[in-house]
Amino acid sequence: MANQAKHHRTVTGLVLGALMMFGFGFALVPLYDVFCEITGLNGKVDLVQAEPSTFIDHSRQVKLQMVAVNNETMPWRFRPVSSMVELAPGEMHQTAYLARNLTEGFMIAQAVPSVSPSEAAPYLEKINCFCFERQPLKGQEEKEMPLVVSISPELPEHIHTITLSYTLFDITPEQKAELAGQGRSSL
Amino acid sequence: MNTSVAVSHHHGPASGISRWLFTTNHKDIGTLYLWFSFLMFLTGGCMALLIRAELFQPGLQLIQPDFFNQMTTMHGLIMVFGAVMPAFVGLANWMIPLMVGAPDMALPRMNNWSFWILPFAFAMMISTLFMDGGAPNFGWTFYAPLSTTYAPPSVTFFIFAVHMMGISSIMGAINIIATILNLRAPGMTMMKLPLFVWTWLITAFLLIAVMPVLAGVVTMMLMDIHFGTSFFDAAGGGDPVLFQHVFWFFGHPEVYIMILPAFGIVSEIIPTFARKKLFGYASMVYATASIAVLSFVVWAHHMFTVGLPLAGELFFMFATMLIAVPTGVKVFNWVATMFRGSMTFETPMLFALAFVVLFTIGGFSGLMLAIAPVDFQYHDTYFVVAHFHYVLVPGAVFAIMAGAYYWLPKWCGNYYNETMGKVHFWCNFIGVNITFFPMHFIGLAGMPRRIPDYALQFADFNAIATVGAFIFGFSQLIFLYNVISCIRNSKPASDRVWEGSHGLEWTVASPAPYHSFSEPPQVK
Amino acid sequence: MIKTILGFPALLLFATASQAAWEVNLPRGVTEVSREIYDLHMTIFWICVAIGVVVFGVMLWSVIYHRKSRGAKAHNFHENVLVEIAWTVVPFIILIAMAVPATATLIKMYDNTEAELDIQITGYQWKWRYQYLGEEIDFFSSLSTPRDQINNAAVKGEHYLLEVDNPLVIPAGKKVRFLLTANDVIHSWWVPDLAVKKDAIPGFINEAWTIVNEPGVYRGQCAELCGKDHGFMPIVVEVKAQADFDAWLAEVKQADQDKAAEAQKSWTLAELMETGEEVYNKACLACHQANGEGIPGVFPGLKNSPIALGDPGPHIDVVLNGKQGTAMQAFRDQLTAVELAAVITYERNAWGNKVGDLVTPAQIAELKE
Amino acid sequence: MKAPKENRESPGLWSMLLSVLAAFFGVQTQRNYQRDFASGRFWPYAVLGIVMALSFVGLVYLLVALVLAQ
Repeated sequence: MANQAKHHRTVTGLVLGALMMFGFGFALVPLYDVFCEITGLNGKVDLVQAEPSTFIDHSRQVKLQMVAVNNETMPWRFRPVSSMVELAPGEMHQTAYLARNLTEGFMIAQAVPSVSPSEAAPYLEKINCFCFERQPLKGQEEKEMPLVVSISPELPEHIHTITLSYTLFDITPEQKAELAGQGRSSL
Repeated sequence: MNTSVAVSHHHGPASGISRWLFTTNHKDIGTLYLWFSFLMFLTGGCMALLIRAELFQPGLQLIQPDFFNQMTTMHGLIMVFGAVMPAFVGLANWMIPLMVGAPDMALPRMNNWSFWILPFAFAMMISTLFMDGGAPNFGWTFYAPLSTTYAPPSVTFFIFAVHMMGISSIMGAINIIATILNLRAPGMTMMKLPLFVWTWLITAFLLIAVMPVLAGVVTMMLMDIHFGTSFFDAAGGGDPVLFQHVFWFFGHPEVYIMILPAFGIVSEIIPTFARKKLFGYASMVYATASIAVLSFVVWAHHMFTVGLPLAGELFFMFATMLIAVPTGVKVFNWVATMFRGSMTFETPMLFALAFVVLFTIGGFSGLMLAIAPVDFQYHDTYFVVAHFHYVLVPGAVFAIMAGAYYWLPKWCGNYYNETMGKVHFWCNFIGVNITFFPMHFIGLAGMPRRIPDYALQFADFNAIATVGAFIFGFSQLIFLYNVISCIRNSKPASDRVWEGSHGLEWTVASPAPYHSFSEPPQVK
Repeated sequence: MIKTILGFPALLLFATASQAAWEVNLPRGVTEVSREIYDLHMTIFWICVAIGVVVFGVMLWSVIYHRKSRGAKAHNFHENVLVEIAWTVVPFIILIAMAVPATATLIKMYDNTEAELDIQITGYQWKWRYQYLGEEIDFFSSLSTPRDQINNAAVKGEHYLLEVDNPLVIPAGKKVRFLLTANDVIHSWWVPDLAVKKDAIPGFINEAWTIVNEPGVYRGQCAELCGKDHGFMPIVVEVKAQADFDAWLAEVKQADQDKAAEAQKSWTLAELMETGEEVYNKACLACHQANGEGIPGVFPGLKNSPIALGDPGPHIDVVLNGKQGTAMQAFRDQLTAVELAAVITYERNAWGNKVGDLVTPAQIAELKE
Repeated sequence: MKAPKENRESPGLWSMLLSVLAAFFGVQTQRNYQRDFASGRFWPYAVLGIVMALSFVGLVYLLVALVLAQ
């Protein structure tokens, strides 16, 4: 009767709506990344190579602090070579982070950058960064990981200090699989 | 509830268990939802009593911290998804067909299925308490990475349980929208819909819009835990704050899903007992619709301290303050309905009045929380716990109880015992306030949320809150006794039941026949 | 019915007036920001009380006078757009009036002008780590309330659950900038008196700042659920005048040098065992239990465990670097070389593990360096 | 089962916009309510509602940008 046809139309419309919202839930992920790029939300820095800028603004100096954080799974010694430097916006700065694998076994690490204040994130350009690719180290091996950064001249006036932090995560493959398998619990 | 049923010409209800397993009758399914919700309310309530018992005194007396976290998590999940939402769906299943003059819900078989998913979803969820590693212990808001990398192994069962609840809610919502839009009796135009039907129609659209997002976020968790993706794991380029954004994008409309039907119930009850039409019916309908739409743009006021940029904090502060207006003014409509009415104070009216007063107090603390700079002191303290318990316990739960007392004579054909109803109300009213009002003070004084033990300066108010919790908890047994004795043997009810009752549901007999409105009624 | 409705606003008013031991309100705090927040809080609070009194007053009036039992007849008005517009516009204006000072305070809280001192705060599962940028100071701050007080075996101290072994020390009157991050899950660093609360998120860095003029001790707690001992990782900030602060800095640096020197000293087994037991009770007892048998199936026992009895290399590696995929943390940064050597020696020679060898602090210092 | 007044042409775009705005404000007259629902078509109001919500978002964002500008 007439109702069935109407129900059919209503229900298909609503089911489609529900499926679309399910897709929208997943679409929030790329939307969030785009949103972070524009506003520098959460100090998320783009992991793509920036080309060096030409103009250097000598009218002001910006303090760039470099900080190192080990995530819980990371028994490496991880420290910036120089923890603080005064830079003119546009000037390229060459420095490095020291990493030493203190355990006996082979490990691979991934560094994740973050900038504070998050407002300054879009203006910190990484020309070369050890966070672009994974960093393997054999047991007790040590290495200097290069980092070349510059602060874009369009940095807003009221920002004087930028803190660039790197968090080191362990992504050694077999650990990742084993970790994922039994859903590690910490009581 | 074995409703004594008037003889109906063709097939009445089947007998025995198969009546309840295979029922496609909106009245039976409503009854199933209501009893299931009451069982979950008692289960979640026991967990709350365990939490309050531990917090009675400083020091660890009863349970260990990790089990305490499991209790707070399960208490939240069971109360939100097991007690409040199914209760509203139960009331909707019972009353919407009667109110719009429809013979039954649009899709009866799907209606049965959306109920029978819930007992299995909650059986699985509660069984996580007995798994090694314990039940989920990361709060009902299950923030990553505590809920992904650092979760107990039972988190996977939690994820599938949430999937099942989501599917049940979506199917329920589809059923309600199809019934309201397509099965209205002739003459029952959209303009004449009772407000309970309007609020449920809008809530159903909210459900269909946000439950899939919740399903999405738990699916992302599942992939992070088992399939090596890193949506929320910073190591692989993910971001734990992304989880909070997606969760609260679902979360804030969810809190409106839990309160709009309560607005509908109270807007049915107050006019009946004030013997006066609802004040500003059109404004109420439009305001409810606008609340639903605006509830999608304010989610990050739950995240003021996570490190949003200044522009984000300001945006969400302004948007949250602005949408407080349409929500707040509805309270004035109820007061205006009462003004110059001719009121009597039976139990449903008492619960409705307590709803208006205490929900408004919860609304005021919500307004205080909207001010971002001050929220830095309020966030994740017991002030927030007091806020959402004031809008949920005297808010949603009191409205559900008001609805139950209001329609119980229609469901089972007898009047409940009025004095026992009043005793139940006063125990609840006193218990709720003794439990949750001191939480404002200890929250302001600096006690964080979700801690099993606290510093000495919070001791006295915590003791009072625990006493209140036990009063409130055990007074529900009065309600249980009253309902059972009302079903069994008490004074038969007239068809109109209340002197001031209005609406199609009062035109059918009491108790409502198994099949009502087989021929659509004529609505003048 | 009337007594309850009347009693209610009175309770509300009484509550804020009394400042007795029954802590009922936000602390005014010791920073300009915290006082502004306190004023905002009291302003919005009084606005809500005022609206509440009006609304509940009308409702109470109606409940008393418009009763059927008093013969009130129901009037038949159910729409009056003007009244509705009025009671919508009035709250609208009140909110806008409230938004202006709130915006000013929020902008002030986000001001990132020059800070004299930067401190990196890292949240760990269930303790805080403070690193002074530019100074070689880096220490852990964990709960120092004894287990017996928590398990009600002893009388609770005055600052029960709000006391730490190494408080964070900052200079008075100077702007101090906090860089917050986390090592494992999300924590939240909150000191009510400074009105500073910011989430510490693993993989990301957040910033907060404060200027405290009055020296003193200010206590706070972790404000984001972070697992089993979320309620047991307090924060104590000691604000000292500049002179005292400099003295403290020198003293801490001196203490670090002494510790380094002490590590080179030669230690006897007895000395190591004694220190080792102390360190064991503080850091390891929670999981491996006093008898060294742990909890079967959850935490491994150390008593006659192959690692404790075997050659020291793997034993040192487990204690220093922790064990992936389990709750065993890396204690490399959390204990000094002497403490690590002592606790490992204790574990190898206690509860019947009579290995007899001792691990020297020098060995650990070289590994830990 | 539509109301007999189905065929009356639906209210103009302007009046629909006004009633959506009134909804956001939370106040509406019974008369407009009858007129809005007489048209029986639901989706123009839904679309207008979403458009108005997005413009509300834009408006508040402009306000924020203005506030931050000084």
